[in-house]
Amino acid sequence: MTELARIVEALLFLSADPVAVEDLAEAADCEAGELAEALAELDRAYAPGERGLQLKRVAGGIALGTDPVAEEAARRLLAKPRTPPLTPAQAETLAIVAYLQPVSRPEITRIRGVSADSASATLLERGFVEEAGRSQFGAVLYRTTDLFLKLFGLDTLKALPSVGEWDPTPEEEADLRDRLLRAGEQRAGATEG
Amino acid sequence: MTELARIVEALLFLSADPVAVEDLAEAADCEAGELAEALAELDRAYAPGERGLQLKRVAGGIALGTDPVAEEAARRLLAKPRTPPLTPAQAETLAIVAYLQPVSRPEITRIRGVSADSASATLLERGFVEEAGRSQFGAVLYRTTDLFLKLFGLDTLKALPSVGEWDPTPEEEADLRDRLLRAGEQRAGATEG
Amino acid sequence: MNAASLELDLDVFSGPFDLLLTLVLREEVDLLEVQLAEVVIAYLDHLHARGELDLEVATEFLVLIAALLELKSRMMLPRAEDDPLDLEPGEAAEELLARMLEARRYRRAAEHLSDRLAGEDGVRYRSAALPPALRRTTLADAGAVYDPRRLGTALAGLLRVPAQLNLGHVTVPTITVGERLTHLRKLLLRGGGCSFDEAVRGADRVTVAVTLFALLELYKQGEATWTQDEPFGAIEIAAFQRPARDRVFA
Repeated sequence: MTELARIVEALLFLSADPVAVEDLAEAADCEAGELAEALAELDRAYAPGERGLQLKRVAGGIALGTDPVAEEAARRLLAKPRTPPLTPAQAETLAIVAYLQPVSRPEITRIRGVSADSASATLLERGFVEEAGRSQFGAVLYRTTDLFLKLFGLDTLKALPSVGEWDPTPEEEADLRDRLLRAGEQRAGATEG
Repeated sequence: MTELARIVEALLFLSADPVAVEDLAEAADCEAGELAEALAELDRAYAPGERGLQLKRVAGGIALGTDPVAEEAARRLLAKPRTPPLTPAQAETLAIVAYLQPVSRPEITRIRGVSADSASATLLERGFVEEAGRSQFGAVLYRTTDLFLKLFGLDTLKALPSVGEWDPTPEEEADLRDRLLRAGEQRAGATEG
Repeated sequence: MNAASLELDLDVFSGPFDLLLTLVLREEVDLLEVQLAEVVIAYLDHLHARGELDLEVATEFLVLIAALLELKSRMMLPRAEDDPLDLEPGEAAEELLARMLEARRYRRAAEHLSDRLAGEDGVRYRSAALPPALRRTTLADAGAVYDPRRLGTALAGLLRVPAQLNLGHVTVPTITVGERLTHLRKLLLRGGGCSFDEAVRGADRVTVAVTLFALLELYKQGEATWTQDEPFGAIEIAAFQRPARDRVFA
């Protein structure tokens, strides 16, 4: 391994958060091209199945993470689950924040139809979302954090699928419309419920 | 690299402290002999000059650490004065501590209308504020530090901008603390739902 | 079973929930007259009877009832003639549909995020603290990098009290608890008892509320007691019988 690749590997080991490519180049005192070569070298060394670690592109930077092969052993050694799964309420709240950020709690509540207070408190506590100033009405606004990107394996927010992908199909929409309006009319006409 | 060596590498990567050989074997669910082989394999992979990391036998176990070749770069990346811009939540929390100190966390929460836990943790970690004993009700009190004064270019706390200069609704008689608490409670009421 | 086919038996309507929705959206039933609390209670009864909770249906019901509540509260607010919020029945239906589609969209996005998190399961990151030498800005290295005015503006923001709601359009009633106490005592003296509905017949909302306070006051002072068989049922008020005195006057 070249000295530059060794230095970059050490920097990634020390950093708790993903490191931006520019910061790596500045710290290692090298040109962007040299750094790209060093990263390519590391990519080869960390090719899938080669090592117990992986080189991940997350949250706008580069980070070292463990290979899933070690998860079971890690759970035994550290006696704690990696990232507990989200409850449905937390996942919905997080999805709304991820796609609409910055977004206020009343707005989240409006979309969900139920209060999001406890879910947002948990998301804040777990560091998935953070405050992003206040709306013109004084409500606190929320946005997702780099930790969210990191733990969900996303490089940037742009790596999320477009929200349009979750739109109900025209058939489902027609079905809903039908149930809201026409089903009622038919009932009104018939005696059978 | 064998799967066992990969698992051991991942375990050492995750552990902040040296891990005892027995703990490694138990977590990886293997015999002492198998573990010794895996460690020998790792020793070859981490031979001096090969990598940016070193496998070290230290008191009580085995640990991964960085190679001295990366020391200077690590200092440039990680030891530079860490003074990122303050988030709105941090600025609000810091202002409350600066003007009212010593002040308790529940009081900060009442004034902001939302919890200040994450912001205060960051301010503590960066050394802007420190604990200053406990209130009569047992809540931790906070005050600003000398590092805070220096980072804000202030000689003493008396050099803080006078409240009157920023006061949107000057009210000479009322105590600053009372006014902040009152405004906070009204804000909390106004932004709910 | 979906939320739409929930059977309702309300004062102004009896039939399935989706028919009620249709009629409301076509303005054949006045939303202002529908007690949405009764709809919620009917739904809870229904859940209780079934003994199980279908989350899909429950979510749909919550979104619908929340949308109805919002529509209703908008209708109850005073508004100008050309208020853009003044919805035509067709628009109201479209808005309701849009709300349900939006809720559905984010529910699916949520599933995607949960799957994604599960898919990342097994990747752990290192969270060890930096070696001590690299940890914190030292006092010696620190320079004046922040502007103290940032603290002043943050404090000013916290001192700003949100604008008060303008309640100018609400007629301020001048009814007092004392007046309603007199009124209730008069009714009780006359017949020994009466229903709450009688006590507030023809009265506006505020008077009803103040009468309730007065009733609580009578109860506290041991002058009256009341019974109500079920939630939202009729309230019967009776003068409190003091056993000893009864015997004297009997």
